[in-house]
Amino acid sequence: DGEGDEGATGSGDGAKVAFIPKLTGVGFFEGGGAGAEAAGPDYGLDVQYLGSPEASVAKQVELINSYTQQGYEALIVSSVSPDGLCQSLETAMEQDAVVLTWDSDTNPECRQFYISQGTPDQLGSLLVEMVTENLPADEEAQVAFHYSSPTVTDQNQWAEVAKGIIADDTSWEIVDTIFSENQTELAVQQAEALINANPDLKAIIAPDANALPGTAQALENLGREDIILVGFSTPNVMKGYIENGTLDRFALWDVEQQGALSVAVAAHLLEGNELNVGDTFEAEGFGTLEVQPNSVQGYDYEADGNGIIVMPERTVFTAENIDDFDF
Amino acid sequence: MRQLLKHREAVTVLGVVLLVAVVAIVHPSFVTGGNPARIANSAVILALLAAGSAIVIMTRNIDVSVGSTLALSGIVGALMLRDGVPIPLAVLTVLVLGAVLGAVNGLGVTYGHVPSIVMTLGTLAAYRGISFLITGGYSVENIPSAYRGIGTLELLGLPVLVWGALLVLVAVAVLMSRTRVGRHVYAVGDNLGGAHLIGVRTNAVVIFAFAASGLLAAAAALVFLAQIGSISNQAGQGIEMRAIAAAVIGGVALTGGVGTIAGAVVGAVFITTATSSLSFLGIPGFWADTVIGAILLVALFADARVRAALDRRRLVDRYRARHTAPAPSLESEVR
Amino acid sequence: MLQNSTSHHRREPVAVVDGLWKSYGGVPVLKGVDIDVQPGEIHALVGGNGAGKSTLMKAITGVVAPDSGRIVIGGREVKKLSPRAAHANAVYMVPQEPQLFPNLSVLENVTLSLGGQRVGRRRVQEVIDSLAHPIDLDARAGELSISDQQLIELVRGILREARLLIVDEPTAALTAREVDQLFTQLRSLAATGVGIFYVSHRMSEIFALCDRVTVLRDGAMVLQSRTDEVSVDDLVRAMVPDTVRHEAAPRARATAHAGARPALEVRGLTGQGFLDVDLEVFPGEVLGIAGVVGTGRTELAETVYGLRPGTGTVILDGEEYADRTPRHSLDRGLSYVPEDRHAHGVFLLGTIVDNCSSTVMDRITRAGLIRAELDHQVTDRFAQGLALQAGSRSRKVGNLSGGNQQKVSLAKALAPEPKVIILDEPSRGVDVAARADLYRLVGDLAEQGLAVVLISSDFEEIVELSTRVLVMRDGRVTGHLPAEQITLAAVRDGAFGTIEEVA
Amino acid sequence: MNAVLSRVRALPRWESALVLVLVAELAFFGAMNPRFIDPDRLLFAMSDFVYLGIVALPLAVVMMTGGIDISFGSVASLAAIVTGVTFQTGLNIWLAVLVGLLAAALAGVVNGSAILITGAQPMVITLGSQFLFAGLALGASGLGGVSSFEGISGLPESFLELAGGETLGLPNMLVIFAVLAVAAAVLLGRTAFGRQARLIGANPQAARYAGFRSQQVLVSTYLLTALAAGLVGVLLTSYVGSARADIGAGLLMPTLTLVVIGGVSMYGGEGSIGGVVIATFVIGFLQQGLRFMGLSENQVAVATGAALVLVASLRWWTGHLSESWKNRRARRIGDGAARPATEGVPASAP
Ligand SMILES: Nc1ncnc2c1ncn2[C@@H]1O[C@H](COP(=O)(O)OP(=O)(O)OP(=O)(O)O)[C@@H](O)[C@H]1O
Ligand SMILES: Nc1ncnc2c1ncn2[C@@H]1O[C@H](COP(=O)(O)OP(=O)(O)OP(=O)(O)O)[C@@H](O)[C@H]1O
Ligand SMILES: [Mg+2]
Ligand SMILES: [Mg+2]
Repeated sequence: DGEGDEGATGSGDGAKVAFIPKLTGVGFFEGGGAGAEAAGPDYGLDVQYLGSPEASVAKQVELINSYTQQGYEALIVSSVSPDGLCQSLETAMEQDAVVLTWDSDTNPECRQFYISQGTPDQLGSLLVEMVTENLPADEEAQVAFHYSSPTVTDQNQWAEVAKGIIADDTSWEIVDTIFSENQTELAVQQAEALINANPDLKAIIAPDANALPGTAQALENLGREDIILVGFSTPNVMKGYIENGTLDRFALWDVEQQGALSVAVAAHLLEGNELNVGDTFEAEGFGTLEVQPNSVQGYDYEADGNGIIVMPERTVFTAENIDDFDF
Repeated sequence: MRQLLKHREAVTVLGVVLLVAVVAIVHPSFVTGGNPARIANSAVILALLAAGSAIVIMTRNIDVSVGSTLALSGIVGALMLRDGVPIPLAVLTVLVLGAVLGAVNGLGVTYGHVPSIVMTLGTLAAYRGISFLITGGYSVENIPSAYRGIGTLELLGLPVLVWGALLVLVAVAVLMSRTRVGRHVYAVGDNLGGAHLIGVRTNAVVIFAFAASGLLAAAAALVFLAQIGSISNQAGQGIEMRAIAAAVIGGVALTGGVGTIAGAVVGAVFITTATSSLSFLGIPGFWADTVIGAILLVALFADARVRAALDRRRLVDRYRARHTAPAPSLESEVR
Repeated sequence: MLQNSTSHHRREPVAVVDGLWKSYGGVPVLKGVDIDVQPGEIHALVGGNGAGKSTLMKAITGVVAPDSGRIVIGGREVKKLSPRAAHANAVYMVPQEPQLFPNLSVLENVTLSLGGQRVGRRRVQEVIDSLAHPIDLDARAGELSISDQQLIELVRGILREARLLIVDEPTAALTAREVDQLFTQLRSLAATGVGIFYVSHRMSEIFALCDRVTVLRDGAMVLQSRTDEVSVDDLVRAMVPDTVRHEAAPRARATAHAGARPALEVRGLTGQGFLDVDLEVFPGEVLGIAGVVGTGRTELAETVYGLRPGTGTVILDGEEYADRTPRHSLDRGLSYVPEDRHAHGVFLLGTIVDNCSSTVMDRITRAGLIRAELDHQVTDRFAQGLALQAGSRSRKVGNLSGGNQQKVSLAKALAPEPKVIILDEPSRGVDVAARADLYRLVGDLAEQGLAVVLISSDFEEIVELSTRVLVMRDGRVTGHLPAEQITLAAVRDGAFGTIEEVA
Repeated sequence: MNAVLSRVRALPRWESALVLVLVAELAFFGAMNPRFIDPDRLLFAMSDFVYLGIVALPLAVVMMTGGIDISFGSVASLAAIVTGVTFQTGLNIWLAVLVGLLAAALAGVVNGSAILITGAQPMVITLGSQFLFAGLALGASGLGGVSSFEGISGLPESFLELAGGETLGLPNMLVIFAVLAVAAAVLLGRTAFGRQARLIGANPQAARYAGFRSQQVLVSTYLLTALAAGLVGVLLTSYVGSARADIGAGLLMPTLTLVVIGGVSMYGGEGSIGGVVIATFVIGFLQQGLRFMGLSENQVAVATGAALVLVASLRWWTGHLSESWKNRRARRIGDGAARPATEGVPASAP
């Protein structure tokens, strides 16, 4: 009798929605999950935040397959790989599940919509902009990157954009890129080694929720207030470092909102509505949003019912505004 | 025997020295300024864990749960500190909790008759799961600066944490090499049946070893909190393998009964030094794994050569001592 | 004070075992055994391999938990006996297989867990010297030869102030001199009121040392008596009622092949622990190599077999054999039965079949797959020949009694049908009947043209089996006895060096 | 048929216990959620975990020799990325797979010979090579001109069928596992190689005395493990449709768990392929079932951990209890029969 209620994917009363992070146990994803779960009841959906503590493709595939088999009606995934999930997501779509991505996209043909926190161009240039607040672009200076791993998609995309801008528009030199594999103590230790090995280092760009606080801690441990540190992380983690002046600014988007928005889109689709590029729709708390073509993310793929919804804004946190956030 | 053991650690020490020398040639600031102290500081967590792993390995068991023990006890400590529990009380609680978590492993291995690898694989998952349930997945921030300040205090050019850890490690080393319980740990690992037969409380010894490992993991968690200032569920993930590797590189045999705490600590220093050297060698992070792997393999290879040479020397000496007439060319080893 | 306590003990047995039952996997190994030992008494326990002697002794020391029965020690019934509790009750067992800590030093091995006793280096050295040749107290125990390990085990037992001392086949690896010294020690212990259980397969020892003897057969007590009231024959008949006792020494049969080409010839071989050894063995011959423990016989054998490096010439069946490895040796018809069966001889975790066919893997496979029939054939051939304990071929060797493990080790070496076999202390721990079987087997094999090198510290065995004897001392061949000169006295004198250069 | 029956009866205790656990959990989860037990679902859900079993098979043999290999995850990654990069240079995909497997084989030889040459403990050697191969996998992706985070996609449909398709109505992944399981069982149980591998684990010294070609056997076991890992890398590439340098990253602990629960001793000498095969399904279905009950991954991890420990403990305790029950019965029967009379000379008890 499992078949019966699958066809009834309609009004979404209590329909089960899986909101899947790359990995659990990281403030950023937990925040997204909390936002998504909180938004569920607003749309009469049973939203569950479900994920594995380890970020691996095989694991995510296994989870997605399992949720599809269990009859979840919508899957909202932050993908660890652009194409690794495609087969399972396609299977889910064949069974009429709504398939969205958030935070980290898959190839566009493997999902319906991507709820984006910003395009790589936006985020990559935001990283560089934050550095230029303290370091003039035409000053000769050494900068370095620090994030989780050479194999994660989004961070590498942002870093590539940022590196491109640095090469083209500034006189800075990129001396090193280090990785800390989501391990806090490694983030501190590697950052310390980086700083000691490059005594003239002027700035570190850390677009990773683990690398940024780790690097801040390293700066604090070594007493190096002269090094500019920017990146992406959640405000609660960084509050202390902003307060004691280890860094002046970092950025993020409101990840709880991103979770909520993803659920709003899922609800909209589960109600049977269609969305296409150029369509606009109302989402509570977000105003009117427009579906943008995949090309904003650099893809060629175009199809009906397929596109990208970009969150309207990203936040730069400074000492002034950080107390307004709690996630 | 003593001599040989000394040799064995000397080999690892030699490895560290060589590594440092090579890196220093490429980039002299590796050995100047605050960098050696920084490396020592970075090695503390791994050294404490390696010492704990070593004790367990010496009993011919294995503990792959130290990373999770670190996370769970650290999270509990962080929550207590954040909520204003006095530092000494919080520290004590963390240490006791660590010992208890370790003892649970020991109980499972002895009275539950669960092979240690299974038991600790189980608690590896379970302890991390519990930390997750406690924190709901968020990392614990806002550890009072009174505690975090410990991480930056220095004494005679070295962080106090390094001194503290050294003190603890020396105490453990003395415990293992000079006391009865230490001897019993070796005996149990060397020949469990034999130890039982001569009246050693083998179960108690094994539980003690696991509890010690848990206690040291909790100590590592305390260092973690002071150095890092926050803790998440991911803390210490995967570090258990590095801790075991450190112990083994330092001469602790997985087959039990052999090795020293000092060796394990030097092994930890070796691994930390290798990891730290990458930035100085100008190796891009992209190649980090390759280089670390290569360094490890080269070190093991060299170690094996030195050890084989020492063994051969010893054998020759032994037979030479038995016969006044010199034994001609027995250096070649038959496989 | 001492007087008082001994007289008190005299009334009170040191230990009483009452109706002891123990089974393994539902198969009874001890069937209601009653046994006791009095203060100052040396009580011998004999029986065939697998009769349950070691199990009984292990039950008394709490190593195995009996299924039922009472154990009373020093007048008090002990329940929940563990080795630790046994120690508290001043009971100590020297186990059949040495249970040393291979990575600890000899000294640590002896002094570890002596309870409250403080024993200094000096005292340990003294006891060792009184029992045997000097042993380096700082050597790793794992590096000692099996006989030295056995000695260290005995030292442990002697140093413990036990009121009940159990020694389980202590002399299996010892030579006459150590045995004599051990007896002196045991007697003086008994004189202070210690009760001793003495397990052995050597009949002569039982009559020389013990006051009382108990015979176990298949887990049941079949005879108990004062030693001066029974004869060797009585004991053997009780142990193995229907064995044909072997008659004449096989030596008489085999000298016919002399004059043929030697099956094994060693010229100027020098290696670890031995110097410039020459020897040759002809098909059909049993060449005994006698000597005291530690004269390098094992090293010599291992060098010839290809386990250790050495310089000099080895000629097998007329062809020089230079690239010596165990594999090549087996391929070329040279087998070796190592002296330390647990460490080198058998795979304790493997089954009997696994063990027996482990040296003939190529012969039991067809098209890459093991053929079960061939596999079993190999085992069955020797299981019968050696009266290997009945029961399933797929029993784990680790669960067999010590003597039966030794037979497995032998079977394993015989399986490749070698032309030359080197037996290193082959009858260690083997019971009377099996020893007879073994001797008959050696004789038969020699008769069929096998060349046998027999290394043994049991001079009687050497005398009984050998057609020729080499005597080694301190790594050199110091004597050579042709068949007609082989006597116990000659071998003993040669080995101990009481006479310089026997002919 | 009779032969089969006797085989079943001959199943060692541990394997039988695992089978019982498997049946029990299928029944339990099926009762909780009928969707779980749907045969079609059950069949195709196996693809999500049987690949772990594929590496677990030879890994079990390695562990039976007393060794261990913790580098296989990296080897899987290496094989996957080498396959992908080779394919990108324009080679036929199957040739590329061959090249990938060759790289894996090479990695296995490196492991095996490093262990032999250094005489160091396999755990540290393979820890070192785990880093090395993972790094080389990254490097290979860089050399192939792909950013390692993107992976290599656009693989031909025929290749995607390898892991995603079906044969005779069975998912290919399962078919491959079944074939390899049988091969591994034959290898371990019926060949000289397998027997030697197990006996080397039981007593390496005795193996030397018995003239085993221990070195060849040992190197082969690491080679086989690496090959299987390479195959898994290729299969996962096919399954997820993209060749990635980190595809094997999460393999280590789950696979080790299978081997250990399958009854293989960490110290060598003991274990069976059957146990590993059954354990693959026991753990795989256990985790799926828990997920079906709505547990989060963390709860699944805690429950799996607890189950691991419980099952292993029960293994000993049931054995112990059944042994003592048998022994007590033997005692009762024995008591009924007359005790053999003590012969001749009277016992001299006071
Ligand atoms: N752990 C065990 N599991 C199963 N059977 C065992 C075990 N230990 C001993 N046995 C069996 O118990 C019986 C008695 O063994 P035991 O070692 O007591 O014999 P023994 O009289 O000492 O023989 P030996 O003279 O050869 O040493 C043997 O049949 C042996 O196979
Ligand atoms: N691998 C080794 N390393 C160091 N010392 C060893 C080694 N093997 C043997 N020895 C030493 O050699 C000594 C002689 O032992 P071994 O039993 O081999 O001599 P043996 O002459 O063969 O004795 P037996 O005459 O009883 O056969 C031992 O006491 C041991 O200390
Ligand atoms: Mg015995
Ligand atoms: Mg010898």
